[in-house]
Amino acid sequence: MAKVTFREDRCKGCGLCIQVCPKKIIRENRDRINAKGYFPAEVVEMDKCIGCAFCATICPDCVIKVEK
Amino acid sequence: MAKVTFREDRCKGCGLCIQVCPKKIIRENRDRINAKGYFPAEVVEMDKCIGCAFCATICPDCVIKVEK
Amino acid sequence: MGERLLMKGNEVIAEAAIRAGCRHYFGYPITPQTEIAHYMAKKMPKVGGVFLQAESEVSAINMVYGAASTGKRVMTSSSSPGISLKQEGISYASGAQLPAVIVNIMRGGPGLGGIQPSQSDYFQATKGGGHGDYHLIVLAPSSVQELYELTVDAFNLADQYRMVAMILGDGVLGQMMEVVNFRDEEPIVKADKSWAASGHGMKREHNTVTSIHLDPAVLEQWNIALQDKYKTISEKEQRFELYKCDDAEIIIVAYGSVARIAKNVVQVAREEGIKVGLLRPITLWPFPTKAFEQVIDKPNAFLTVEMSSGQMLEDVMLAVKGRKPVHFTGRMGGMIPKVDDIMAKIREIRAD
Amino acid sequence: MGERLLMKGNEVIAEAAIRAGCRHYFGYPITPQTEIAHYMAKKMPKVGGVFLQAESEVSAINMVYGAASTGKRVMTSSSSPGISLKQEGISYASGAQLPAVIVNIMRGGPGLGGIQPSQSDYFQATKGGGHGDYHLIVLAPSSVQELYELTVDAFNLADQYRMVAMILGDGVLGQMMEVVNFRDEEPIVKADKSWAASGHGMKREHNTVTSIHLDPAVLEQWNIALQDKYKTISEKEQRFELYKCDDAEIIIVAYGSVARIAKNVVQVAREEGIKVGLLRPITLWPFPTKAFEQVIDKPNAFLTVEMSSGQMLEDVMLAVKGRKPVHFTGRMGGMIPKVDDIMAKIREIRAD
Amino acid sequence: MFLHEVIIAGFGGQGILSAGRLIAYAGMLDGREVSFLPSYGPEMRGGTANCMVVVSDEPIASPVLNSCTALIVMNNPSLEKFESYLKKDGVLITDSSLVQKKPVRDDIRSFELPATLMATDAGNKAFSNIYLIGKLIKETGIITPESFEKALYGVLSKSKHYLIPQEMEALKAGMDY
Amino acid sequence: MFLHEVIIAGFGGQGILSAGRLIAYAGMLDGREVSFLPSYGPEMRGGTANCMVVVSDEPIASPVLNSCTALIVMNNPSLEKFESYLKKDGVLITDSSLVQKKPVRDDIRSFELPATLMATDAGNKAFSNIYLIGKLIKETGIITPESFEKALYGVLSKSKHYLIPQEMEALKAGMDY
Amino acid sequence: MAVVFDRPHALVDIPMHYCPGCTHGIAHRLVAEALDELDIEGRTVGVSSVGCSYNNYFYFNCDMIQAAHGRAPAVATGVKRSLPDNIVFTYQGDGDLAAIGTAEIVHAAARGENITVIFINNTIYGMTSGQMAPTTLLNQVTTTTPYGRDAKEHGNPIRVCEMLSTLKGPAYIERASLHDIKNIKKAKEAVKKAFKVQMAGKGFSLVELLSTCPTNWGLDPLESLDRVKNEMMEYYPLGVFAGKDLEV
Amino acid sequence: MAVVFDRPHALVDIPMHYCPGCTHGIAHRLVAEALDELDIEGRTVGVSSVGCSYNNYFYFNCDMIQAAHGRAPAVATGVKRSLPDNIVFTYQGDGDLAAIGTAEIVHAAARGENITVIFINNTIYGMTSGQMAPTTLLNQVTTTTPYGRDAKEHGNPIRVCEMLSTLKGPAYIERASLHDIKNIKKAKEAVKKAFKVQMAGKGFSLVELLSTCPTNWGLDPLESLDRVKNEMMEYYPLGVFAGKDLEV
Ligand SMILES: Cc1ncc(C[n+]2csc(CCOP(=O)(O)OP(=O)(O)O)c2C)c(N)n1
Ligand SMILES: Cc1ncc(C[n+]2csc(CCOP(=O)(O)OP(=O)(O)O)c2C)c(N)n1
Ligand code: SF4
Ligand code: SF4
Ligand code: SF4
Ligand code: SF4
Repeated sequence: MAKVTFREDRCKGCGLCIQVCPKKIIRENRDRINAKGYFPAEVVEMDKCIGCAFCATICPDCVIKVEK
Repeated sequence: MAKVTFREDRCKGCGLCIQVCPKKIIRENRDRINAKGYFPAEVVEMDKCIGCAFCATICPDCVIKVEK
Repeated sequence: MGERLLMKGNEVIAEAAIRAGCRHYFGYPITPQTEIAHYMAKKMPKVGGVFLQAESEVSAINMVYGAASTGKRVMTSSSSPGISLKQEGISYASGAQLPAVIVNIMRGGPGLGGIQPSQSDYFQATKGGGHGDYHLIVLAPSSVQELYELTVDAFNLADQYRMVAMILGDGVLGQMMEVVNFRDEEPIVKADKSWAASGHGMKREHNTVTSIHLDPAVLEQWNIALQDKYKTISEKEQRFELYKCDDAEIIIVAYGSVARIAKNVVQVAREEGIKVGLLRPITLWPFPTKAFEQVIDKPNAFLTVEMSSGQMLEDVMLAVKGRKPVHFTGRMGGMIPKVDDIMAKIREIRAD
Repeated sequence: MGERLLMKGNEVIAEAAIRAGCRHYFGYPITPQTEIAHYMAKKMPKVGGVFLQAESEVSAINMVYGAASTGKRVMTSSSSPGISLKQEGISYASGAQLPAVIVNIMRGGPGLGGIQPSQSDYFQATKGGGHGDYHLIVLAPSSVQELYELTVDAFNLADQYRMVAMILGDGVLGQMMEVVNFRDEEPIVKADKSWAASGHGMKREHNTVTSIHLDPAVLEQWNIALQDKYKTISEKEQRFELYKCDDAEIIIVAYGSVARIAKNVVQVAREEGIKVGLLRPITLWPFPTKAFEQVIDKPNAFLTVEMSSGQMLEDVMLAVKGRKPVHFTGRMGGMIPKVDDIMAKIREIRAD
Repeated sequence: MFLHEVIIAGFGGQGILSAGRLIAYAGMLDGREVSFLPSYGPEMRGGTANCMVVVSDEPIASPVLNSCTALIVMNNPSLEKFESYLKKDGVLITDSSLVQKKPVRDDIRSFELPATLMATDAGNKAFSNIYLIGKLIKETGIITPESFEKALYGVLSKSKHYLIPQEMEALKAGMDY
Repeated sequence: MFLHEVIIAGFGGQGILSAGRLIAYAGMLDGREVSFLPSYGPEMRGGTANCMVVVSDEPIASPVLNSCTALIVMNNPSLEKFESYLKKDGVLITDSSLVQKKPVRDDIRSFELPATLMATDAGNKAFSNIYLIGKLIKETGIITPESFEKALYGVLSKSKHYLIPQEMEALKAGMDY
Repeated sequence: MAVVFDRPHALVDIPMHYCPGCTHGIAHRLVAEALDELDIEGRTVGVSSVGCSYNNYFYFNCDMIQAAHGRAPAVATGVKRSLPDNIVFTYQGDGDLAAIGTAEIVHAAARGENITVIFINNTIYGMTSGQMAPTTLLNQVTTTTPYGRDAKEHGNPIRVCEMLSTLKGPAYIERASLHDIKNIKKAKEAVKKAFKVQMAGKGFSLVELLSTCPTNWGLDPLESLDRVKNEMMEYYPLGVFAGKDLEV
Repeated sequence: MAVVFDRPHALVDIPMHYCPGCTHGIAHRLVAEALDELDIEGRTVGVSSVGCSYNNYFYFNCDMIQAAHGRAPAVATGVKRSLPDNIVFTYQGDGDLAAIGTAEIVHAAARGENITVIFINNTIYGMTSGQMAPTTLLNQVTTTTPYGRDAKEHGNPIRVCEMLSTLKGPAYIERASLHDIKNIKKAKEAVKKAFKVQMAGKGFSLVELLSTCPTNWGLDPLESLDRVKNEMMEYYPLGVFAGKDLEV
């Protein structure tokens, strides 16, 4: 069981986390625009998360916290 | 038969020509001080000169002309 | 009549330089004038000219020194910190009497400061930021159209007097777009360049471009020649605009983009019934003392407005010579004076 | 009393710095002030200090910036062209409010110019050769003894006001030898350095030394704070010497080594029955306007004498404010004014 | 007197500056005096950006505005910063997909338009600024749609001309909103 | 009033500056006010060099001399340049091994000394300046030989002290010439 | 549940101003992680340069100094000579370090100045809107090479690590990349090693990080990472250029 | 009798100001001989730098420009870009070129600027009275290293040829020496080749000449030549560093 937390207001929607996630469980949330004007990333199937922290490793903006 | 001509007033008495001359026919003239305040170099036995131009090659001040 | 285009101030400078026959530009990027380089990078290859991005401002000014030594029309541009780095080179070019055009699109300082418009390099430009007794011709445009015309003039003056001419603008002027009317042909001064180092072809004595004269008596003569030249220029090349000064009780002195705001103030004030005029120096060096002589009798006071702490103020005081009170208001660090603030100052002066 | 030594001006500067607690010197060689570096190179290792020859003046001033950021007393020295290269760095240090001491032993310019004494960097030093609205405290010694005392003061003033203090000398002062009396102990001001970047040891918020404030409103506030500081200094730190001004019909204004010659002139003139006095600015910035207020009533005229084309002249005119005529005589390019020439000028003024 | 002083403000990357430039260009084509002044932030993306446009019948004294007749805002901070600039009866247009804040003044004419969402829905988020210009044209008449179209042709490089019909669609949608 | 204003001039490398420095140092040891001002040429060797020394009972206004009471010259150009500086009855000392020119003035006291040749003969060309100082002391009394000797000890590094007796020999030879 | 990844303490908890997907952010985190893991935040003084990272003094929690364009190594020298027991690093872009700052970096390296340099190579000037850098690849289009960089006209790109490693001063020089997880992890080790080299008093250390500038490259963040891998790494090979066998 | 040796035409017939035995004079003659032999005096523009040779514009008979300290390569770039068909050279000391002028020489080299650089390495600052240069050897005593140059304190001497030859720009780089007849002859060939490389449009060429400074070394002229041979050549090996196989 692992958990990732996104600080949505810090996200710039760059999509890097989405691409590196081995489980492909992150996606761009097209329904919302955060205060910075970006579509933030969000996790869709948290239970599939393996806590590899790839997303956090590549996120340039320290948006993501990973727990396991 | 070779000939070297020294422009004495240009000589700074550095002694480089004296040292490189294979015939050892150049010496410092201790009797005279030129206008720049140096003891100029002079050739003592011109007839021994072989025109190798070593003196002229090393002279930093273009004092020496060589003819052959 | 020539073309009528909506262009950015910075691009107009570049275009004007090319029209003035400048085919050599050396520069290093810095906000807010990068568009000059971008424009040159695109255009120069098309007109057979050279655009070269130097490794630094120091290198850029020395490339200018080299190109100017060959007699070519050459330009560099930068903004405040970059201009500071060029001071040694500017002093060299001035010492060697080389014609060149330097553009400073000023931003807020000191140090890295900010990138918003400012006029705080006035002293540096007019008094000499480098070492030694020298001057630059300093031109201060206040519209995009004038950026164009004065840039062309700068090349002519530089050639004519064998010296560095500087266009002193600010971020507002560099970044704003206005309509510019280009002439079909530029009035280009052909100056003698027989002094240039461009290869003598075994046909003349070798030329030397230098700023060093180790014998102080010789260096003094050289300096005296420079000072004589400066005197001539000061007599012949002062430029200024007088706007509604004839009946003005208060004359605002302002240059560059601040003069634009001052024009607004003149309108607003006159609507309020206060007779305000504007004396706008176009040459900052030579400083237009003649303008002051023309208007000195009428006004009760002068008001210098700057985007700096009061630098031109000193020249205004030197020109006014104590004959009338000289006031000051200004903003710093990239802030632009507001019409209301200037109006408040005017009311304060009148209340005195 | 301390030691009494016959020393060269340049060496005295170095010795004074060390006595003032300076343990960091960064510089690049240039005539006529190389002896400062030579002295530092010898002495610093012996007092546990750092002498580092930088790769250029640009690097030197930025090393100074780094060392000053840590709160250390630090110095660099150069001569005119080298000082021009430091202008960006000086503007940065001024913007970041860093204390540091810079020595300029001026030589003839512009450009590579010559190596003989000059005062033609007056504008650069006092008006700001770099970009932005800033000032340096500029001290102008006129004897070897004063080189010593003012160098110590420069470190104190720099620390006290968190700004750059400059010793503005010339080749005569740097090269000449005179007897200097050293104090046993220096009056060292202990300034707050809690702003320094020296490692927070996890005990406080992290400190930042910077000159950039991209928000113009913030940068303006920063500039206003600088201007306020400058105002305080201008009120509190003006220094000058008045020599036989009480009864003088003509007051010579001169600084540095020229003031020495002017003292000769005062003697010679008085022997001839002409009452001449000397107003010697010791601080060039802040310019000692108070001195002028003290003496303004008596003299018929002021005579500014400089080894430049008339730079301090402008400050003298600004101080005199048109109340009395201000004359000028000077030499340039490494030439030193002669007693006779100054006397001739004085006779000319009287004849007017 | 024909005098429009417009401020457009938002984040960098939202097309703030190109909107202003297009209006100025179109104004020139309409034969008017124009000026355009961008305020340039240091950041390439995401920083604040704004510009000032004047379109007038008279020569323009200063391009720097201390007040304006119309204001377009594309983020919250810009509304806060510039609302007070609006003259009485001035026109405020906000991109309501990004601006949650409401104007505090009631002496202005205020319009909301979810421009970014409209543009995203239509397939090109980059055109959000055009919707807002459409609304501006509608409410102020500062330029004509025809001159705007010409301005697009004048400003855009050839390779982008194929997009112009889409942009004109966006303009119309903005005008009609 | 005790006031000596001395100019020493010649080529760089002839010990012009060290001569001046030694006189100033000795003057200080005699309890007088002193100043020493070198003019430094750009060249390390062979360029012109001169210095100005003042030894006085009063504080010295300026170290820069426009005239002098004594002049030592070690090459032709220096004679030409500085002869006019000499005050009436001033002392001129020339190194006649190097200076062929003669002074044009007749209101001065002129002395010639083949110092460079004397020094070369004695084995150390570098001491030529000392001979000339000897003569200066003799003719003007600017300093005492004793203080000059002390000055040598004060100025020279320890490793050079062994030369001092030779230098004092040279001084005497100069005084006695 | 244990935290396996969170922002390092040495990175101040505020948003950064970089463009979406810009790897400056990753580089910052790596430096901050090194400061955390080596427990040196309290005695570190960082020197920011002029480039997009001009204000990273807001982001790093250690004491910071903002240096003039290109002069960070000189500033760092002044700091290190004043505080020899502190840890001093510079953070510089390729315009800053390899153009205007050439003399400063070469001489800091030649002196073997005991500082650490983090060198961000994104083959472009980011902050001033995409001009050619000394590192710009041949044919790359920038605002000042609108027709592509041409060797004859603009010269070939400079390889900083290769050039500096001809000097005797540098103790450790490595080039790493930030374009994927594996390389980010390697880059992290390199950054950490550079600091350790300094802590051990071995002298000058520099880590070049191949980075992106999506904005000025005109690519999206993902394409940008691909460009690093496919275009940059060929001309800028990764590896250790000085101090291969250095153990710290 | 035929003249077998006389001063070249390109060297103005006036005395030079250098100290007795200083090899600046030899270097000047070699340059002038190259101009003569390649018959390019009339189309050459030389750039003097700041050092003892500051005023060699008096000595060279071609058109000359005096450049600011260290900036000769930038000045030469400005000249060459203005007059691409002319021949342009700089003449620079080791303080000028390798200290203050580091950025300018590196970037002129990196650009492959089609100019020729004559680089006088005498391991010291001559003109300003003997301070340490970047090329000063370890343990060498100078006025700014009174206790000898120390690697830890002052860094190791920089080898310019080695450093520049890591760049792609330089077409030809050679180090020669002026300490004896054989080497002077080799140096002459190197200087000539450098100009030929430029004439052929091949790009940047540089010849480093190991030289003496008897005055500031505190040695007599003969001892000075010995020092070049015995001390300098070990650290500064002679040879071709770029363009070994280049035929011109
Ligand atoms: C003296 C000076 N010159 C130029 C500039 C303008 N300037 C700011 S950042 C920059 C280049 C930054 O590029 P780089 O170092 O590659 O960093 P990046 O922005 O790509 O991270 C320049 C030229 C300046 N601030 N100061
Ligand atoms: C900007 C600047 N800094 C310093 C100097 C002083 N300076 C003149 S020559 C020189 C060094 C010369 O050394 P080098 O280049 O090795 O030439 P050399 O004299 O040995 O031939 C220096 C530092 C100067 N003229 N300008
Ligand atoms: S990598 Fe970070 S900034 Fe980018 S989309 Fe993912 S969470 Fe957002
Ligand atoms: S080499 Fe030349 S200068 Fe030296 S002694 Fe011989 S002739 Fe004279
Ligand atoms: S401009 Fe480039 S380097 Fe700068 S923040 Fe944006 S992506 Fe990063
Ligand atoms: S000081 Fe040195 S380099 Fe200069 S001329 Fe004399 S010997 Fe030659």
